Amino acid sequence: MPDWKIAIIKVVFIWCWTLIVAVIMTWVERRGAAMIQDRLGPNRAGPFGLLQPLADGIKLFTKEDIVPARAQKYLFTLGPVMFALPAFSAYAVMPFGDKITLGGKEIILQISDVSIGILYVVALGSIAVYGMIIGGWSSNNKFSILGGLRSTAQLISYEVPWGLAILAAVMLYGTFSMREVSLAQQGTFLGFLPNWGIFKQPLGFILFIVAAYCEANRVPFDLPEAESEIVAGYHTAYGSMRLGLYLFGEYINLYTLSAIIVTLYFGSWHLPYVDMSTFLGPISYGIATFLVFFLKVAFFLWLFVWVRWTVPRFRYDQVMGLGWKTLIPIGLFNLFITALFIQLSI
Amino acid sequence: MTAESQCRIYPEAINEPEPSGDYVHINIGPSHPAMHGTLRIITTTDGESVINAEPEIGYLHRGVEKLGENLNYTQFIPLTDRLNYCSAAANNVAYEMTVEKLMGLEVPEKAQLIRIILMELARIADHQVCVGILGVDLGAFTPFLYLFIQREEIYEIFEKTNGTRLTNTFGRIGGVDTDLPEDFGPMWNKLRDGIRKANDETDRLLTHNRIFMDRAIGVTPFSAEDALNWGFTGPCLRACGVKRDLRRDEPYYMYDSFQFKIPTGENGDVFDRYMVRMIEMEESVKIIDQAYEMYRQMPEDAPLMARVPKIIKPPAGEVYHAIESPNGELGFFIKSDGTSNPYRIKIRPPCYMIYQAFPELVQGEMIADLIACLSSLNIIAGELDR
Amino acid sequence: MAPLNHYIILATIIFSLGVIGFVTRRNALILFMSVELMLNSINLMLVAFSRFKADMAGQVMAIFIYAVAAAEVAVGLAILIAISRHIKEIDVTKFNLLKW
Amino acid sequence: MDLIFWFFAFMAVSAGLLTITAKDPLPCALSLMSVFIAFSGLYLHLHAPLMAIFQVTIYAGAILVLVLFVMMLLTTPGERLKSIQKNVPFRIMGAQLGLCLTALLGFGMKGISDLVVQARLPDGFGHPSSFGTLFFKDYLLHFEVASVLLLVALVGSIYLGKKSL
Amino acid sequence: MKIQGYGGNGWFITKMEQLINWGRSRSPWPLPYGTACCGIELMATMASGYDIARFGAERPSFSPRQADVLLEAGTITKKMTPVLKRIYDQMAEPKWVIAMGACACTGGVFRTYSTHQGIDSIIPVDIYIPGCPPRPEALLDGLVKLIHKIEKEHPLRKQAQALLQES
Amino acid sequence: MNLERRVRICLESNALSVEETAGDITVTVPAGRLVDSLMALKEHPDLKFDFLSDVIGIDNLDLFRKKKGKGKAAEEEPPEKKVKAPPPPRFEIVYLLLSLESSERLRVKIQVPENDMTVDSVTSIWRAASWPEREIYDLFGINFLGHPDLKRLLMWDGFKGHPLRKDYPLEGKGETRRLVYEQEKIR
Repeated sequence: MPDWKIAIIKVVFIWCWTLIVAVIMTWVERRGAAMIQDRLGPNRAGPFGLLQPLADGIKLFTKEDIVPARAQKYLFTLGPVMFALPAFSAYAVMPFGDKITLGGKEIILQISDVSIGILYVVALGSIAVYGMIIGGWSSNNKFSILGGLRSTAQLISYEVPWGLAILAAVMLYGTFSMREVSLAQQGTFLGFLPNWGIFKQPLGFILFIVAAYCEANRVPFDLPEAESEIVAGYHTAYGSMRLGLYLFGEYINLYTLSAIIVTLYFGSWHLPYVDMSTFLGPISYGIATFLVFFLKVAFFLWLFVWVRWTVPRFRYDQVMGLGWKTLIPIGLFNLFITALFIQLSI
Repeated sequence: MTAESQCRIYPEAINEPEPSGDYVHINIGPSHPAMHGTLRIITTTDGESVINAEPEIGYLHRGVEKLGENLNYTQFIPLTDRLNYCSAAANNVAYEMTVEKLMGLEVPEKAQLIRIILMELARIADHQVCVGILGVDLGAFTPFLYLFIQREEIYEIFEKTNGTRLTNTFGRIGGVDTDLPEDFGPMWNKLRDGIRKANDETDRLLTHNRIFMDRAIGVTPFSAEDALNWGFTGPCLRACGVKRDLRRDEPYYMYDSFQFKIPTGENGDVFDRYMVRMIEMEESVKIIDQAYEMYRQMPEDAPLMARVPKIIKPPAGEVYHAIESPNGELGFFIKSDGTSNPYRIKIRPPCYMIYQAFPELVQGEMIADLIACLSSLNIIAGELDR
Repeated sequence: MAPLNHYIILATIIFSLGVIGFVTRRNALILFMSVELMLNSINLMLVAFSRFKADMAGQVMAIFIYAVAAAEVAVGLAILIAISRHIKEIDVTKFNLLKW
Repeated sequence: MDLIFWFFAFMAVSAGLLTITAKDPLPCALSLMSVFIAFSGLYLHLHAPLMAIFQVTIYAGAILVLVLFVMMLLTTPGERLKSIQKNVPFRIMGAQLGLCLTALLGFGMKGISDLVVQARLPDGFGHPSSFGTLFFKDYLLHFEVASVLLLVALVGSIYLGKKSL
Repeated sequence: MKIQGYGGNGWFITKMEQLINWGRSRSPWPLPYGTACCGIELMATMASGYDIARFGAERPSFSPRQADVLLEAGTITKKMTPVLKRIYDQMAEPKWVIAMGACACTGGVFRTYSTHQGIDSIIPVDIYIPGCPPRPEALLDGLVKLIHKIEKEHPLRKQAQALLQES
Repeated sequence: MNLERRVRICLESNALSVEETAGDITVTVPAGRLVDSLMALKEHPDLKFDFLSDVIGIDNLDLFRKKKGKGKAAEEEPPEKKVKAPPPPRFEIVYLLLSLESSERLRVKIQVPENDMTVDSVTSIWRAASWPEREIYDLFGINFLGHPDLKRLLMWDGFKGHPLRKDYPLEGKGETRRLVYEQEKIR
């Protein structure tokens, strides 16, 4: 099989998988919320309400597509697309398993292993904010504008601690490549801990996960769409499938962020203390690594849901204060400690 | 009529005010998640901070007072349910007490105890809604649902007592028409544990939550002098540090024989209002315990109604009576001209006075605080607009 | 691979577009964007030179230009906000407080 | 024919034209973003992936977002800015200036391009590690000066942004 | 323009309609417009005990553009009527209205100068739920009735007829 | 000393009449002396009525009608006296006062004739009077002099009439609102 065919198979597979996970996430979110709140949750569409996302999709697709009279038409269309597109593209550099050997050919379970993988994800994350800004601006609605403003300020501010956390991790691993980062987390640390990023970068992990919640606009940082304050924030004027793209993009974002967390801090596809490649065949090894990776991601996806239905929301200035006054100093401190650690161990 | 000649009829009603100068006007409500359907606040903002917030009320003005002049005294009781619909029983009792005061009726003790028990249950239910909504407006949806589970149990007791869940047209002038249900004891025991558990969960989810504390402590504080000047009553006044509770200061029924504390706050901020409500729920539980103990010692066949004429015709005159409703001083002013219909009924809703201080409360705060402040004040549109 | 000349012409065109925008527009924000266009064309040239000379120094210079651009935007926008607080306008022809 | 180059070049020029002609500042900013993205594509083509990423992260992700933020702060959606100069001669003058400048610069650059020799790329060209080596060895002083510049800009903008100047 | 199906009375369109109706009836996102006492019962219905989410009506959309069902719960006064009308007009097709409570249906006990006597004189109402306020069971019943009503609609046929009339 | 005497001492000649119904005391003061009297009641060391519970408007139109119609006393009055007597003031405004120290309540009443419907606002003493006065302006049509923001409160701006007056029907009279949009001009 030529390389390009393998590449296309990988792209199609990951594309479909991401879509499926995002669809299932909407179900998990609603059933999970119901579970936390002593309710049942949607259970009329299909078994256990599993087809609920499908019903939502059909409904959104067949709903009347309204562009508000005073909205800027083209930008109004561009907004949700700009929001969903970067979320999809970030998957190009995400590993989802180790490499397998098939017919004498080594196949990396990753679409492309570029030398600047992590930076690529960061860059796409910084593009995604445009979807919210454009959506908020073009709907010509004051609540939308407020939502757009909030998202701008919030995302710019939290990119700094996010970047600092990533920087410390990159210093530790000495590479930007997602695959090399994953490979570096094999084995044990200090003899008894798994050699995962979280044990070497606990502070960085906390920074990263806080910033990730902010990047994903999830509670407690869901200010751009704070329901009780600014109705639905930047997507107040959106209905039908445009809204669908926003909601869908959010879940894909969650998946992406969870995958980065797992790659950087939770040992990617490695199981602690066990080297799966020693006793598994090539194909079963590939599947096993994929499953391990996905299970870890699933935990973080569930964490997103869990937190969403537990804590209240921050205020705008508190978010800013937390970002600039707490997280950035911690990030710098973490960077310093990491540098010291690396310097001493060499 | 052609489309062009049709005039615009509601520029004043919903069109957003145009921006002027530096500031942006944001029209919050009446259809807004935090405005409970019927409130409207026209805010002038500079970025996120509120320069001015002017409440516009009357979106639920149903003309209850005018309607009351055309109904007779008994017929008005169901309308009082629909004032503060979160705690209908307290409204019923307040109205009935006013008419009884006008007629000089003495309500039998057992009826008094039943009224106290149901009124305190209504207080708990009201505070549960208020605390829950505060959580929802701050972004925490779950405590609201936990509290509502217990509210359903309270509904159950109401339902067993007089057949309705929410708007329990409860009591008659001169007493109550139905006794407590026979299995009130076990139901109450279960409910008491449930309320304590729900409050515990809320405590853990909100009171000790760092984010909630940041959002609530020091937000929209109000001094005691200002609060008295603006006519604050109830939990909002107590949160400002004034220890005033009509149950203790102008005791009615047997409230002076019960042991209960009156919680007060210090700064009158959102957190104090929240905490006062949380503690009051506990105190209400204690009051119900004591009242039920007294109720059990009453003879089975003790009278529930005083001697009341078939057609209620109070003597001519004016009377005002107020009780401590969950929201504060709920008073009814009745002017009677000696006929079977009241000549004029004026309701003194507690949140009416509180809400008019709203611009002063939120000036200079942020939009998010405005929402938190509004839900902590517990504005019920039904009694606000009447 | 396109020859170096193509890159240079492209960069020149973009630079000129930036100049035209800077000269003809009145909205201060668009002026900023025009400046960004110019800076970017320089960057493109630097990277192209670095590629064709096989010397990384060009890219390093481009990074320094990023720093300059970031500083310029931060200070410039702050000045713009400060001015527009006074005269409520972001039209550069209205910035005439220093005229006598 | 180098399709990639022509594609991105066309995109950059057309978006650049839109940037300086669009009426509203928001379409302006968005077309400027497409210029940035086109440039980042060109950088990738020029074996400078790190530059491409920086282009997107810094220019599109930070600088332009800042501009948009200020735009939202200063203009309300209701009001449209009169941005194109009404004065036609002024615009013609601007266009002439631009054309002359293009020609002048083009000729100047033609001379420079002859000096640059196309060489074989060394190992690790454009790789982050070679970048870092260069940065922290040869250009350390420049780097520090740039960071001081950024710090000054930070302090200055905070000071300027204060309400009471 | 003529629309033909595979055998039967427009087989293809019928199946498509069934699918669309299935989707629409399984996710009727409500716009909870609770103005008075019925609003509290609406909350009770959304809470754990009754759980309106089972029918997919979980995501309350306070923006009219995103909602399918206008759950009008409570009294509508004459001051409020323009607001209600505008909200209805802002909702995207297909849209349904549930009038919850006596006040929304007929004005209820409040036959006074300021109360609007029934919202059906302003906006079309699909389901009336009597009661003052109706019990949550009644609201759930109304919702189920609405779902059955949605399932019997002919969304494509309506469009086709409109197209035929145009051409 | 009981409340009635203390109030009489405090208000002196301003107290036109003091009534008691069901244990509550109502004191009537002349409309022109309202602010002074309320100030005196608030400041007086024996009374300290420092809390305003509510302000209530009453329309007595029906009361006179009934007296005229069926009251025997009205019929027996000599006709010439009936003509000469000025019409009794149609409106009453009642201020509910409360003393926080002693928890005593007092009602202060003023009478407002139909031909001169202007009353001094008490918002300078208690801010709490702000909305109740607006409401009385809205529902009865009584003007308050010195109120900072006197406009309709419960009814909408274009509403005609004052619903709580007794000659206003319970339902009817020009309050229907037309619900059509203006043909909006977009750009």
